[in-house]
Amino acid sequence: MATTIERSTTSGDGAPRPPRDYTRGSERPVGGFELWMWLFMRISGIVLLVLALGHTLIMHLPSGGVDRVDFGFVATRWASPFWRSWDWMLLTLALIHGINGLRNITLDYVRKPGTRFAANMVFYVLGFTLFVLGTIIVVTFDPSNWPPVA
Amino acid sequence: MATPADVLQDSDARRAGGAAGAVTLTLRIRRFNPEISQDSWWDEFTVEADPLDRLVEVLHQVKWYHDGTLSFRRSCAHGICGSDAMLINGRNALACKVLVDDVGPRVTIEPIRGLAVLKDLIVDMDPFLEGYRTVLPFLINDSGEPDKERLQSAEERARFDDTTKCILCAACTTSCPIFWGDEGYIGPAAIVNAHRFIFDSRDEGSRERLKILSEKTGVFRCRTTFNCTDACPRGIQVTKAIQEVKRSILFDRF
Amino acid sequence: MATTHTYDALVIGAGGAGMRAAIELSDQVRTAVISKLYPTRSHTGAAQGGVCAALGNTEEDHAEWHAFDTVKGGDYLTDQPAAQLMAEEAIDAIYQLERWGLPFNRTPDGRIDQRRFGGHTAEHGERPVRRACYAADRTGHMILQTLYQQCVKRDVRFFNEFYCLDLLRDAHGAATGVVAYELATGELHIFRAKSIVFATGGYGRMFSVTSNAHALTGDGPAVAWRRGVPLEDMEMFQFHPTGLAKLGVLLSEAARGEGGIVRNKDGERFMERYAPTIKDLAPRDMVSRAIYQEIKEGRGGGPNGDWAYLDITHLDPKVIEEKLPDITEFARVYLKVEPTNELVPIQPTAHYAMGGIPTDVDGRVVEGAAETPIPGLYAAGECACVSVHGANRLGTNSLLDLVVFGRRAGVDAARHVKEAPLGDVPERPTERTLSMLNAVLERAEGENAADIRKELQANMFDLAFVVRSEESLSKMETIIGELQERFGRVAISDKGALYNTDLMETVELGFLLDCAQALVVSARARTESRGGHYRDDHPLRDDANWLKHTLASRNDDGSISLDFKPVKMGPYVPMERKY
Amino acid sequence: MASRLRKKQKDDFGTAYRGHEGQWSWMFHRITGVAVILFLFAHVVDTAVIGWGPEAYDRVTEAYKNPAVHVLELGLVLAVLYHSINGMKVTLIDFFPSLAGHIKVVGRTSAIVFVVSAAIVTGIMTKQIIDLL
Ligand SMILES: Cc1cc2nc3c(=O)[nH]c(=O)nc-3n(C[C@H](O)[C@H](O)[C@H](O)COP(=O)(O)OP(=O)(O)OC[C@H]3O[C@@H](n4cnc5c(N)ncnc54)[C@H](O)[C@@H]3O)c2cc1C
Ligand code: HEM
Ligand code: SF4
Ligand code: F3S
Ligand code: FES
Repeated sequence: MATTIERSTTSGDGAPRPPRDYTRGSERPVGGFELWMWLFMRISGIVLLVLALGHTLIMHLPSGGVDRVDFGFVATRWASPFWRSWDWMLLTLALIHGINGLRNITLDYVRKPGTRFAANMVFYVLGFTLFVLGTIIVVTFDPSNWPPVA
Repeated sequence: MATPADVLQDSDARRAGGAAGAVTLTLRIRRFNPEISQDSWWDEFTVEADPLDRLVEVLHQVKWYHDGTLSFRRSCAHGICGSDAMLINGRNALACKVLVDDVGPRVTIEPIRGLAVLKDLIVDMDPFLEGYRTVLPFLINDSGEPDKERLQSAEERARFDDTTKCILCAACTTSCPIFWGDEGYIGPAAIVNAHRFIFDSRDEGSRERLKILSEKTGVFRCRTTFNCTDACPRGIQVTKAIQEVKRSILFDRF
Repeated sequence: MATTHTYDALVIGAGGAGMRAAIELSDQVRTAVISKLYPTRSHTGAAQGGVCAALGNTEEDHAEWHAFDTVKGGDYLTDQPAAQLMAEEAIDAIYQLERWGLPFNRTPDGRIDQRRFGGHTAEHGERPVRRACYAADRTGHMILQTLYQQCVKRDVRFFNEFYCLDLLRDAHGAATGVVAYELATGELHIFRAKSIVFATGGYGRMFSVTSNAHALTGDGPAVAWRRGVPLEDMEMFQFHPTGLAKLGVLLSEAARGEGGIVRNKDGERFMERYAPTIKDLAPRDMVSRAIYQEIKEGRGGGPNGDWAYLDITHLDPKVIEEKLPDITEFARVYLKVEPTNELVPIQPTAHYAMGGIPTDVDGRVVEGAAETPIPGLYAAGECACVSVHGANRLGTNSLLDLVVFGRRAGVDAARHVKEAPLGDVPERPTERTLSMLNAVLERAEGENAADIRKELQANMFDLAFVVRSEESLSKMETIIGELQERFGRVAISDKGALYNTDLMETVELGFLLDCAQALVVSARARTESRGGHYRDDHPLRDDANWLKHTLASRNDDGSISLDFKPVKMGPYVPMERKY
Repeated sequence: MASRLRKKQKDDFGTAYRGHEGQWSWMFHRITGVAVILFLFAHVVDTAVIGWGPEAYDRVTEAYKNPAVHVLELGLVLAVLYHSINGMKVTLIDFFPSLAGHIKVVGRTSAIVFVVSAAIVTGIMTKQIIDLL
C-alpha cells in the first residue's frame, strides 16, 4: 500500500548527512521587523500613556466633559501649538499602534494568508487615509476662516 | 526536637486520614473516533477510586473494565515522560500527576487544544515537535572539542537549569491562546528549549536561534498570558524564560 | 498488504541505548529507529540518580576500583572482562555526553560534579567514593534529552509509535528484518536491514509494585525468544528498596547518597545491623532484603505493616531543594507527605532487569554456551544481558551501560552493514504477526486482558519478588501456565484500526507473560541466593554449583529448556559480599 | 487517508479554558485595544468635520450631548484606562523578565491600580451624567 502516511518527526531517508555549520552566520545582528514593531508597541504605549490617557482624562473628566466641546472649544485649544502637536502625535502614534495591534490580531486569527493580507491592506489604507486627513486638519485648521457667528 | 519515631507517627496518622475509603468519581470524557463519526461526543463513566489514585489509573479502570476503545497515551505514570497531557476540568495537566483528591467527584477530560485530535485523547504531536525542531535544540559548538569536559561554573550552569526540566509534554503550548489561534506560532515549549541552549555558556549557536525566534512565528507572538507557566507540570517558569529570550533578542546579548 | 522499508540498519527502541546506537549508526549508514513511544517518552528519562565513571573529579578514583565494585556488586555473576571494559570506557563516554551538551552539575572549579552512590567504593570496598556524575535528580532525563537532541541534529529517521512485533530471520538464522505495527493506522510494516539493534528496555510491569513505565513489557526479549533466541539470567531482577509505598514510584538512591536514612516503624536505623560499614549505602538487594526482614519481624509500618520509611528530614533544605527536587516532589504529589519534616513511606519496588538477550561486549546477540553470534542481530541497554550487572546492578551502572554498550553495538552494527549483503526475509513475513493480531481481533468474546495482567502482577509480587522459594516459584509457574492458557482466549472491545491501544496492550501482556515464564523457570532452577535473587530455602550463595549464567529457551511445544554458560572470570576472586 | 486523520474537531472549544489571570487580562486588553482603535477611526473623522466650519462641527458635537453617549464615553475612558494600565504591566514584564517570577504581585497590583482609578473616574463621570439628567 503506497498511500501510507509516515507519522514521525523527520522526513529524512535515514542516510547520513554532513554536519552543518550553525555558527557561520553568527555575526549578523539578530532582530528584524517583528522585534521593531514589538518594541514600537511598548515605547509608543508608554508615550500614549501620557498622550492618550492625558487626552481622555482632560477631555472627559473636568466638569462638562465632552459637552464643553464645540467649535469654539477646539479653536481655543488649537490656538496653542502645544496642543496641536499633542493631538498630532496622539493621532500618529495611536494609529500606528492600533493598526499594528490589528495586524497582530489578524496574525492570530486569520489563517488564510490571502485573507489576512487583504484584511491588513484594508487597515493600512484606512489608517493612512485617516492619518492624512487628520494631519491636514490639525496643521491647516484656522478658526479665522470662520468668523465667530455671534 | 522530634525524634524520628514521633515524626513517623504524625505522618502515618495523616496518611491514614487521607486514604480514608474509596470515593465515587464521575468522568466526562470527550470522545472522538473518525472510524465511527466525524464529530466528537461526550461519554460518562462512573468509577470507584481511592482519593490518592492518579487520574491516569482511573482512566485505565475505564479502559480495562468499561470501554476498551477509550484511547490515550501514557507510559511512566509519574509525570516524567510527558505522554498524558490532557485538558482536565478546563486546565492542562498530566493525568498521572493529578490525584482523584485534587479534582473532586466530577471530572471533565478533553484532549489538549490546538493540535488535531486523532482519536479520543490522542492528538497529532508532529506540528508540536516540528516547532521544537526549528529552534535547533542541540548544543552547537564548533570550536574544537576538549579531551575532557568543557568547563562551566556552577553559576553558568544555574543560568539555564529551569528550562532543562522540560519533558516536551505540550501542556504549555496547547494552553496558549495564541497557539490556539495560529498553530504556526512556535509555542512556549520550543522557546523553553531554545532558552535552554541560548543561556548555556558552552553554546555558540544562540545568534542563529535568536534569529529564528525573532521571526513572525517566533517569540514576539507571546502576549504574556501566563497560561503556559500555569500549565507546566514541571514547574518551569515558562513565561519568564520567554521574556528572557525576548530581552536577549532586544539587546542582542545572552 | 504491508509496506516494506529497506534500510542498512534498524534500531528498535529509542531510549538511551537505542538512541546512543542510532547516533553511531546514522553517522555512517542509512538508519531507521522504530519506537513504540516518542523517543523522549522512553523510560530512560525516569532515571534520577546519576551515571558513574571514575573521573576522579572530586576525589581519587580509578576505573579498576569501579570494575571491582561492579563485579562485587553483581555478586560475582558479572562477566569480569565486560565490567573492566565498561569501567574503562565509562570515562570517555561521560565526557562525550558532556560535550554533546549534557548539563551535569558542576564542581566549584567548573568540572563535572560527582556524588556517592550505593556500592561504589574506593580501594576495593574501603569507603564510599564519589563516582556518580549527575544532573540534579534527573540525570536520566538529561541523558535522554541530550541523545534525542543529537538525533535531531543528525536528522535521524524515527518511526514513532511503531510497535515491533516480530523478528525476521533467514534460512541460516541471520536477522534480516522486523515486522512493526503502526499504531496510528493499524497497518503492518516490514523493515529489512542488515543490522538490527534491539534496545527495548525492561519488563518490570510483570510486578504489581514497580518503578517501571506501563510501556516496559519486555517486548524485545519476548520477540527474540519467540524466534529462538535464548534469554540469559532472567531470574536476576533488582528490587529497589525505596519505592513510594503502594505506587512503586522510585525515590532515587541519590536520597541515600546525599545522606538519607532508612528506618523501620520504631524509627530505628536498621541498616546499621545489616551493613555496619556503609549502612544505608549498601547495595539495593541488601537493603531490600533488610526491609523485608524488618517487615517479617513485625517492624514494618503502615496499615498492613509492610512499609519502611525514608528519612531525609535531617538534610539541609538547600541540599534537598538543589539535589533532590524531583523525588521531594513525588512524595508531595503522590503521598501528600512533606519530606523535609515527615518520613516518607517506602516499599521495595521492582526496578531493573539484569537479565535479557545475551550479547557479547560488541552488542552482538550470542546463542548457547558457545556464544555463537547471530549475524546481524544486536541488543543493548536493559533488554540485553552483557553481563555487566551479574546478579545485582549497582546504581548508576545502567545509564552507563546504555551509553557504553549502546555505542559499541552501534559501531559493530555499522561494521556489519559494510561487510554483509542484505539478507532475505521469509516468504510471508507478516504471517505470524497477522495471525496473532487477527486471533485477538476476531474473537467476539473471551477473557479480559486486564484481569490476566492484574493476576500476573499480583502473583509475581507475592511469589517471585524479593524473597522466593521452590514452593512459591512452582506455584507461580503453574499460575503462569494457567494465565497463558487464558491469554489464548483473550478478547478485546476495540476492533478499530486507528490507535488501537487496546490491541497493543494485549499484545504487550503476551510479551510480559513470556518474560515472566522465563524468569520463574530460571529462578526455580537456581537453587542458591545471589544478588537480586534470594531463595529462603537456599539462603546462601553456592559458587561451586552456580557460578554460571542461565539460558532459558522455548521449545516448539511451549516447554522451556535451560542451558548454562560459565561466568567469564578475571582478577577478582569471589568472596563473601559484606559491606 | 492523511487528511481524514488530521481533521480538526469542529467543537474544539466547547468548554472554556480555565487559564491564568493573564489569559483574561490579555483578552480584555485585546478587546479594549480594538474598541479604542475603532473609536479612534470614528473620532478622526468626526474631528475632521471641523475643517468644514463651525456649523458642521457643532452639529456633530451636539449629537454627543445625550446621556447614552455619556455612558459610551464612560466606557471609552475605562477602556483606555484599562488598556493603558495593563499595557504598562505588560511592558514592565517585557523589560524586566524577573517580574514574570512575581506575576501574582504584579498582576494584583495592576488590577488594584485599575480598579481604584476606574472607581474614581466612574464616580466623577457618573456624577456628571446624573447632573445632566
Ligand atoms: C525510576 C528509575 C530510575 C532509575 N535510575 C537510574 C539511575 O539513577 N542510574 C542508572 O544508571 N540507572 C537507573 N535506572 C535504570 C535505567 O534508567 C534503565 O535501565 C535504562 O534507562 C533503560 O534504558 P533502555 O534504553 O534500555 O530502555 P528504555 O529507556 O526503557 O527505552 C525502551 C525503548 O524501547 C522502545 N520499545 C519497547 N518495546 C518496543 C517495541 N515492541 N517496538 C518498538 N519499540 C519498543 C520504547 O519505545 C523505548 O523507546 C533507573 C530506572 C528507573 C525505572
Ligand atoms: C489610543 C490609544 C490606544 C490604542 C488605539 C491601542 C490599541 C491597541 C491594540 C489594538 C493592540 C493590540 C492588542 C493585541 O494584540 O492583543 C494594542 C496593544 C498594545 N497596547 Fe495599545 N492602544 C492604545 C493605547 C495604549 C496605551 C496608552 C498603552 C499603554 C502603555 C498601550 C499599550 C499597548 C501594548 C503594550 C500593547 C501590546 C500588547 C500585546 O501585544 O498584547 N496602548 N493596543
Ligand atoms: S515547558 Fe513544561 S509544559 Fe511545556 S512542554 Fe516543557 S514540560 Fe511540558
Ligand atoms: S501561554 Fe502563550 S502568550 Fe506567552 S506567556 Fe505563555 S506563550
Ligand atoms: S504517564 Fe508519563 S507523564 Fe504521565
